Amino acid sequence: MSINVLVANRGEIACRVLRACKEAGIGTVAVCAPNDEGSLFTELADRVVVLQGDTIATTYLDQAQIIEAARSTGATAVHPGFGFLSERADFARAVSEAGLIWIGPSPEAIEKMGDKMTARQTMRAAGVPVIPGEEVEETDETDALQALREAANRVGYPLLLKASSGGGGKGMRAVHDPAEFEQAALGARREAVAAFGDGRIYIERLLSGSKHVEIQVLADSHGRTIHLGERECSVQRRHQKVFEEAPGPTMTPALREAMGSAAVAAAQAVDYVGAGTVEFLLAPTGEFFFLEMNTRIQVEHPVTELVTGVDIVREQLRIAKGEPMACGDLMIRGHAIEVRLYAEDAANGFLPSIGPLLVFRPPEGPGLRLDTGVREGDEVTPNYDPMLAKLIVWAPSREEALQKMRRALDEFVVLGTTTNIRFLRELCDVAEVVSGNTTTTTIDDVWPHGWTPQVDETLLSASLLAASAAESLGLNRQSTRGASGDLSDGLNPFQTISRRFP
Amino acid sequence: MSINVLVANRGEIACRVLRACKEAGIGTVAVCAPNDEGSLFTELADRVVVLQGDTIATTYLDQAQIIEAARSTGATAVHPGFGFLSERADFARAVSEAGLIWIGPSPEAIEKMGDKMTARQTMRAAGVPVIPGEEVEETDETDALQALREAANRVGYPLLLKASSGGGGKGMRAVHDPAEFEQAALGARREAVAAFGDGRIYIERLLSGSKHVEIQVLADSHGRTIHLGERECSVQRRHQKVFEEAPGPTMTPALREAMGSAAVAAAQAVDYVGAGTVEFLLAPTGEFFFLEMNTRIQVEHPVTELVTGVDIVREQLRIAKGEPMACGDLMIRGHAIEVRLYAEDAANGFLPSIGPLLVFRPPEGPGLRLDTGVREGDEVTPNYDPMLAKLIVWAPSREEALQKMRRALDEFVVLGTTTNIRFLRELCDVAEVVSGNTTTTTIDDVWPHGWTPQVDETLLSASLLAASAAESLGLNRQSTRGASGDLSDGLNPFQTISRRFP
Amino acid sequence: MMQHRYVGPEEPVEVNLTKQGDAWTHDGHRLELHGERLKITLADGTVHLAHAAKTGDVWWVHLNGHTFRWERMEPGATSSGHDGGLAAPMPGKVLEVLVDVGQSVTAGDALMVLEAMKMEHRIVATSGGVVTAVHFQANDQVAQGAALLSIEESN
Amino acid sequence: MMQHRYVGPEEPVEVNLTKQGDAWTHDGHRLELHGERLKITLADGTVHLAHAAKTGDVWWVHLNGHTFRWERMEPGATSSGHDGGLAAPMPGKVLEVLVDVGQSVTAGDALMVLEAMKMEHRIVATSGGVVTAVHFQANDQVAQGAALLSIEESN
Repeated sequence: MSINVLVANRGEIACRVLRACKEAGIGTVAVCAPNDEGSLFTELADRVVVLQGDTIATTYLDQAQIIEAARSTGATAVHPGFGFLSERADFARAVSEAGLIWIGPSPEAIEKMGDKMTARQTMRAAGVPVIPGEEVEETDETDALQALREAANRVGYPLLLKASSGGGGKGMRAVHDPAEFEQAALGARREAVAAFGDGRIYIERLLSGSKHVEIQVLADSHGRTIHLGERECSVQRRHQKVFEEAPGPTMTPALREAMGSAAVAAAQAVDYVGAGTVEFLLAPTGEFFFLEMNTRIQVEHPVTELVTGVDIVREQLRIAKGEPMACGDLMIRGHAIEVRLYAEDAANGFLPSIGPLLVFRPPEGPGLRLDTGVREGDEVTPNYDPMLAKLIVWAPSREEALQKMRRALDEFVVLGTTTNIRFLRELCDVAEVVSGNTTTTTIDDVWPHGWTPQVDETLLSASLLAASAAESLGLNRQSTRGASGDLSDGLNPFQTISRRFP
Repeated sequence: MSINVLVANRGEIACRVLRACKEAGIGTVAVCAPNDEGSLFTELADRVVVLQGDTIATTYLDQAQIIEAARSTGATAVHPGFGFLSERADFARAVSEAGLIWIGPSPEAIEKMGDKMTARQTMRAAGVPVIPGEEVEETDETDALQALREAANRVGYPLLLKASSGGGGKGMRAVHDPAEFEQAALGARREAVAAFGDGRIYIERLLSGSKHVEIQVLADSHGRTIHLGERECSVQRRHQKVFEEAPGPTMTPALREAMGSAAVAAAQAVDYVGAGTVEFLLAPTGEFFFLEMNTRIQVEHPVTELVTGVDIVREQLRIAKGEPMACGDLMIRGHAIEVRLYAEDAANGFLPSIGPLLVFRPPEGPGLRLDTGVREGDEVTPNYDPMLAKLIVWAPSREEALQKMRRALDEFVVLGTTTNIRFLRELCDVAEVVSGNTTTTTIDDVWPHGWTPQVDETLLSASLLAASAAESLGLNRQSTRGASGDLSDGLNPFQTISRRFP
Repeated sequence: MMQHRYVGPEEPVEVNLTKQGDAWTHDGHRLELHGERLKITLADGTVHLAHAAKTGDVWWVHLNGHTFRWERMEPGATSSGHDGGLAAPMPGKVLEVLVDVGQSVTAGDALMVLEAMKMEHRIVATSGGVVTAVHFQANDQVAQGAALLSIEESN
Repeated sequence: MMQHRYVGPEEPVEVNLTKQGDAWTHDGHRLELHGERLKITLADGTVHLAHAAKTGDVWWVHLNGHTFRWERMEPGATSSGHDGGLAAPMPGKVLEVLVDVGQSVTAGDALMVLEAMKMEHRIVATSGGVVTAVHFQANDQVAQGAALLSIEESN
C-alpha cells in the first residue's frame, strides 16, 4: 500500500519524520503556523500548508484545520510526532473518521494510557506493578483539594502530584511537607488546566533514589509485539529529561527480560499497535513500577535506534501501512547517549532564553548524530519549546561514549542565545554520571543550590580579549541569513536583566 | 602507557585521527605544509608545526622534518594516516629509531607487503591464492620493457600492468591489445617513478567480471589477529574506488569465513601488528585471489566501523600503546555504503577541478556520517588529492542504505567547484548497483563512452531563472570566510575552457 | 592602547587592549586573526580558536568549550539595570501577583508568577526592601524587558 | 523585462526575466526569495528550494539534486573560448608534447600530456585541423588557462 504522510508537528521531530518518509519514497505534507514559515522542517516536505492562526491552539492543535490540510493535499496518513496532538485520542479518532491512517495506536489505547489514572488502574489489572499512590477523580477545585489532601495523608510525604493528562513535567509538583501542599496542588492544577484542559491530579509516593528506566515497544498489526530494550533517563532537571542513554548502565540481562516482558504485557493489555514507550521507576531494591506509557514516538528514541540498529520511524511507517515490522531479534551493541540542548540559562534556574542563533556550529566526526530543527541564522522565540537540538553519540563502550560526548560538547558553538551546553558538559564529569549511578534527583543532589558554571579565570580574561579585539577589528559579525536587520536590535532578551531568577 | 600522537598527514584522515585521539585523552600534534595553514585539521590539534617547504616532497614526505617536529613537541608516537609516508618502511624504521612509536606494522611487514612483487611471492608461499601473472625485476627501462613484453605474451591479453610500489590507481594500466603495450608500459613506469620513485612493473591477468572484495584485519601485540569482515569496492573509475559497501551484497557466510581466514593467514605470514586490509579479486566462479595488502588504515574503513561497531582508529591507538584490542567477536549488523566526493568533472573523464567552496552544505539526518577535511569557504587547489569528503550511510538493510544515500546526495549542496555528486547519485540508480552485481568494470560497462548527466530540461530552464533572478536581486553571494577578495576573480578554472577532456 | 568596558555576570570590567603588529594583547594573552576565527595564545602558552559574534551591544565568545557573554558599555557610562526594578525575562503573561505595594520583602520572596514558553516562572526578590510599585496585574501580557515591579532596597 | 545571457555546457542561452510583484518568472517557472534561498515553483506546480552562489562571472545553482553552472555574458557579447586554442584546465607540468607544428590531427588525437593533482591528463583534439603553434615543451610549468596549442580547424 502506498501512502502520503502529513506530519502534524514542527521542529526536529518533523524533520526526522519527513526525512524518513523521503527515504522510503513516501510523499509528504508539512503543516506550519505562520510564524514557522521558512523553518527547516517546511523545507523538507513536498508540500507545505500554512495553518491560519496566531496561537498554538489555532494552529498545531487545530484538528479540523490539520485534517482539512490532509484532505486538500491528498495526504492519506497523519504522523503526529510527539507533543501537540500526538496523545489526543479525539484527534486519532477524527483522523480515522476522515478516512486517513493514524500513525499511532488506536484511540482506545491512547485513552486508556493517556489518562494516567485510568492507566494505573489498567496496569494493576494486567499485573504490571504501579507506584503506591491514589487517584482522585473530583473535578471541582475545592472538593479536589480536599480529597487530594486526604489522599496525600494516606500516601505519605514526600509525594508527587501529577496531572492525569500530564507529561513533560507540566502539572507536576514534588511535595516534601504538608505545609507546601496547597500551593503545590493549586499550581499543578493550574498548569494542567492551561496545558491540557484537564485539572485532575493524582498522587504517587515519591520514591527517592530511584532510576527512570523506560522500555521501547513496537507492535504491528500482524500480532507481533516486541521490546527494544531500555533507555535510562534518570538525569532530569525540573522533571524533564536532559541526559538519556541506552543500554542502562546498571542493567542486567535478567532485569531487562523482566522489564521488557512487563512492557510488552502493558502494550498488549491495551491492544497496542505502533511505537510506544513504557516508563518505569526502578527502585534501589531492584523493584520496578509502571509510571506511564507514552503512546507515541519519544524525544529520546535515537539512543535505542543506535544501540539496536532499528529505525523506529521507518518501522512506524511500515506498521501504518499494515506491513509486518522488518526488525529481527533484539541485538544491543555498544552504548548511546543523548543530551538535549535547550535555549535556557542553566545557571539561572533553567530559565528559557530567546535570541538569534548568530552562530550554530554542531560538532563533527564519526559516532555523532544531531537531530535538530534549526540552523544558523534562525531565531529562538518564546512561541515554542526551547529545545534546540538533540546531540546523540554512539561508541563501542559507555566510557568511550562519554568521551565522545565531552569532545562533541566542547566543540559545539552556539552564540547569540544562552544554552545549556556548558551545563551538559559539566554533567559528563559528575561522578554519578561517570559511574552510571544516576537517579531522578541527581541534578538536585549535585547542585542543591542550582548550577553555577565552573569558570576558568584565564578563559574569562581571554574572552574579554576576544570581544575587545573583535570590536576593534570591526568584526561585528551578524548572521547573513533571514531578515538580518532584525537581528541587531530589539531581540536581546538580556539588555535590562542583571539579576537571577530562581 | 600514555602517548602523544603526531599525525603525519592532512585532510579528512588527519581530522579522523585527531578527533579519535582527543576523545581518548591523547595529546596531539599536527604537521602541515605552509599552504595548509588554517586547514580544518590544523584546528583540531593541540599543537601545529608548519613544515618548511613548497612541495609535497619537502613537507608531508620529508621524514627528517616530521621526526624533528615530533621531537620538538614531545610527541611520542606517529600516526601516518593513508597515502604520503604511511607505507614507507624506511619512515617506519626512522620513527622507531628516533625512539617514537610507529602506529602501524613493523618496517619488515610493510616491506614484504609494500613491494607488490615480494608480496605476491610471500602470499604464494603462505598458501594464499594470487592472480596469475608475472613479476619482472629489471630496472633498466629498455631491458624492463623487453622483459615485460615477453611476460605479457606468456600471461596473455587482456592484462594489467601494475607498479610494484603502486597504489590508488597510479602506475596502473589495463592493456587489451599488444599494440597498446609499449605506450601503456612507458606511461605506467613514468607515473610510478614520479609517484613512488620506483618504476618496476609487474603483470597480472585481467580477470574481467570480477569483484574487488577486501578484508579488514586487526592484530595486536598480544598474539590476537582477527578480521572484521569484508568491504566490497568493485565500483571504480580509473581504478579508483568511488562506492564502497559492507557487507558485500553477494557475500555468503561460508565465503566470508574462507576469505577472512585467508586474510588472517596473510597478516600472520608477515607477523602483522595493527590495522590492515587484504585486498582480493573475487571471480564470478567464487574463486578469490590476493591482490595486495594495504599496511595502514584505509579510506573506506568507515563502512566496516558502521556494520561491525568497531572503532578501528581507537583500536590502532590501543594496539600502539601495547594494549589488547577491545573489540569482541565479529558481529555484522545492517548495511553501510560510502561514496567518495571528488572535486572532479565526472562528465569530462573525471578531470580534477579546483575552485572555491562557495557553498558546502552536507546533508543531515540520522544514519549519515561525513568524513571531511574541508568546510564552506575553503579552496580546492591543485596541490593535493581532489577528494573532498566521504559520505557514509548506515541503515538496517542494503535497500534502505541506498535510499538514504540517494536522499543524502540529493541534499548535498556544493557550489563553486565541480564535483561528482550527480554522478554518484545516478550511480545509486544503476541496475547493477541496485542489485549488488557490480564488478570492477561496472562504470565502464554502464557508460562506455563516459558519463553524461541525465539533465532534466525543466530544471535546466529553472536554473537559468535562478541565476538570472539572483543576479537581478543582487545576491552576488560570496563566501565570507577566508580571504574573500581572492574569491571573486582569478580562481575560476573554467573561464577559457569550453571543450572536453577525455 | 584601547579601553573597552563590559557588563558581565558580575561587576563591570575594563579591558586595556594593546596592539603589537597584527596581534592584540591583554592580560598576558595574545590574539591574532585566523580566517573568520580568532586565534588566542593564552598566557600559559596553549593555543585556542575562539568564535565571536555580536548582536546589539553584546559580544558572544566561544573559547575552549566555554561561552561568554559581554555587554559592551561606552567608556564612562555607568552600569545599567541595577535600579531595583524587576524586568520580565521574556514576553509572557502574568499569572499571579503575590505582593502588594508597601509590602516588605526579603531576598528570595516570590513576587510574581509569569507564564512564558508554556512554563510557569517565579519572579523572586534579589534583595530585601519595600515594594514601591506593581506595574501589572494577573492576565496582563508583558513584553520582554518590561519593568514588572519596583522595590526600594533596604540596605 | 530583463535580458540575461549565459554560456553553459552547450550554446549560449538567453533568458528573458519578468518581474511580477515579488516574484520573477521565466519559461513558466516562478521564483520568490525565501531567506537566503530561492523558492522556485516549476511550471508543473512542484516547489523546490534552490541555492545560488556567484564567483567571477559564473553563477552556480543547486536545484533538486542537480547543480548547474552558468557563465554570464554581457548582453551583446559573443561566446568566448571557441577559437581553437587549447587551454590548460589547471596549473600543472607538461610531461610530453605529442604533436609538432604543421601536423594534421583528427578529433580525439592526443596532443599533450599534463601532470596535475598527482595524475596524468591527456589533452585531446576536439576537432580535426592543423597544429599551428605549440606554446610549451616538456617540463614546462603551465598556469591554469594558459593556451597550450593552437589548431586551425579544417571544416
